[in-house]
Amino acid sequence: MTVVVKVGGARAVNPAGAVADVAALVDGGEDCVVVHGGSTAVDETLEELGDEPEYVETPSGVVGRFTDERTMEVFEMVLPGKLNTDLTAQLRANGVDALGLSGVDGGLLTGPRKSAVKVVEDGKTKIRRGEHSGKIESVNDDLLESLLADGYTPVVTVPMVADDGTPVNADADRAAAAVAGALDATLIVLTDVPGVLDDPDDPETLIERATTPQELERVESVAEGFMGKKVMAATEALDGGAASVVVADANAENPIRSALDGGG
Amino acid sequence: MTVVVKVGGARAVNPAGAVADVAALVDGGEDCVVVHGGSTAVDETLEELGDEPEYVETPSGVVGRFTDERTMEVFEMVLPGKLNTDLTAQLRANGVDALGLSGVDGGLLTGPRKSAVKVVEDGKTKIRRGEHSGKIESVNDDLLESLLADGYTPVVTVPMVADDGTPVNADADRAAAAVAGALDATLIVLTDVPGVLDDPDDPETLIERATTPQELERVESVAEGFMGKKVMAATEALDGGAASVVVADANAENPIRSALDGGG
Amino acid sequence: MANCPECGAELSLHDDVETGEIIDCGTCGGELEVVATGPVELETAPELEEDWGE
Amino acid sequence: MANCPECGAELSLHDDVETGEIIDCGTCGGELEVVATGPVELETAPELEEDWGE
Ligand SMILES: [Zn+2]
Ligand SMILES: [Zn+2]
Repeated sequence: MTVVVKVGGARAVNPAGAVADVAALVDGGEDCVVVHGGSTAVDETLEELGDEPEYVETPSGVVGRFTDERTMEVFEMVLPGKLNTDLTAQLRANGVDALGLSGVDGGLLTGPRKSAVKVVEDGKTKIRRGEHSGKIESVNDDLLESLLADGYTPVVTVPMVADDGTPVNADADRAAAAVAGALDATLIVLTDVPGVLDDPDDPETLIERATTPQELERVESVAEGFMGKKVMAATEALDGGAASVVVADANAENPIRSALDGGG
Repeated sequence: MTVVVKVGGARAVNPAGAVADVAALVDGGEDCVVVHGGSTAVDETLEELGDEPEYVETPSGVVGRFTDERTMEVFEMVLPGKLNTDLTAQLRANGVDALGLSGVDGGLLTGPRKSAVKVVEDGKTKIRRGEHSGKIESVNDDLLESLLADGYTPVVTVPMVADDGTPVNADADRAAAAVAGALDATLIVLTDVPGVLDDPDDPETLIERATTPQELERVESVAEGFMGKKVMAATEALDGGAASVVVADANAENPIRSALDGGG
Repeated sequence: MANCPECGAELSLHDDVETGEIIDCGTCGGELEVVATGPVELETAPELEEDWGE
Repeated sequence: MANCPECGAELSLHDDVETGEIIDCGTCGGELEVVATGPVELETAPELEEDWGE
């Protein structure tokens, strides 16, 4: 069974536990693919460069990044550049034969481009053009399987490459879901939120694991905001063929191994 | 015969001709590996971030970049991040199944780290520590050969990964030389300088091609400065097993195909 | 004033209408994009999924 | 004043000697690194190739 591990880009998440766990799994003969994001680091670098990250609201109230050409450039610098290189090196230093790939490399993550978004500004609905994002519809699973067969641990990040050949922004949780679906893998989503709480104020009501779309329906009905995106990604992973999905606490001691053991 | 094409990072070099040529070669069934640098773009981004690129002089008069931790971070952002992603996408848009890799990925380019340099400052020789560079001693040719066999065109850049696990700066010309040597390939170094001139003031004295270390000796004896680095890389490529080395004008119409045809 | 490119109905527009703005046709319900102002030109708005990146 | 860690010879140093500076021993020819000043401490300098990156 292949394991796809989504590690966060969020600052609060310490990757050391995840790195050690991936090393232990790979050492035990497990095929692993690591997927990471890093949206907050993109914002930080934009600000260091004197640019302002832009977020827009869609008519249904979803807030998302507006990725113009400059933002896309910084996105490439931070995700496949700094974060992917550093995570790959960190895994290698832990004995994993890690190999970093963005969705552009070998056409790993492809799909239609979205070059315009509907946004709500001052109560008006408008069309904003010049958006660089896309929707992952296809994963080059041959590439991942062949690298896994040769003993490598792929370290995957966004951008994806759109049908028009442009590298574009795509959500890393959904990239992880697409990869897990394509490989019939178990998806472990590490986050600093320990899971989905049936009652948001009561940690005892944690819903740990969903292995069917039906179980996820209950999770979806309680998930909100940030976790809503994780749940949507989980749904897509299961729909796409993933064996199971666990959303787990990245800051636990052995986050991946506990998640695989059912700890959540 | 595999062809390794080194494309410049220098601003004056337009990659479009090289991209079209690589596409034509790959379309004709040739195995190609593209290697690129991008040092000037690193300096530009450092300056945009408010940092000053630092160059030091060694006791023998060689001027080179001092790569501290911050510079290394920006190096990763620019080379494997922005430039590699864009070049890979550009090749893909031209029908090449390109796949970007840094020297860190899969341990592609490895060797000892250099964490200190001898520099001359105010007439004194000093040791500066905190340098992040290294010397490529080994190329994971299995990885490149297996990707080539699967139909991919690897797009390789630095950093390399040092023996201590750290991503470090390495010269891209010498990376291309190491790759060409490891693959017994023909190395084509594209540059905005058309070749090595026997008499620097007379373009008619162009030395176009060297296929043996002996021929290169003559080239070495006339090459200076920037071209000296290219010649050193060429020597290393031939010593390492490359079939031949051509230094060619990047701005020619079909720079790679003319170089292969002996045009230089 | 402008006409709906879908059904031909006449639409009355606010004075502060902006290029890029989306307007619903009251007659046919079509989503229309303001592609020019002064004079106002309308086109059928592209269908865009609500999707987002990282 | 300091002694060469290689051959023991006494070296006379300039007043403006700096940490990190490389000094050649006039007696044995060894390359010495100033690792501290006030008082000056010398160590055999590491051998460093002249190599450079991108
Ligand atoms: Zn209408
Ligand atoms: Zn001595």
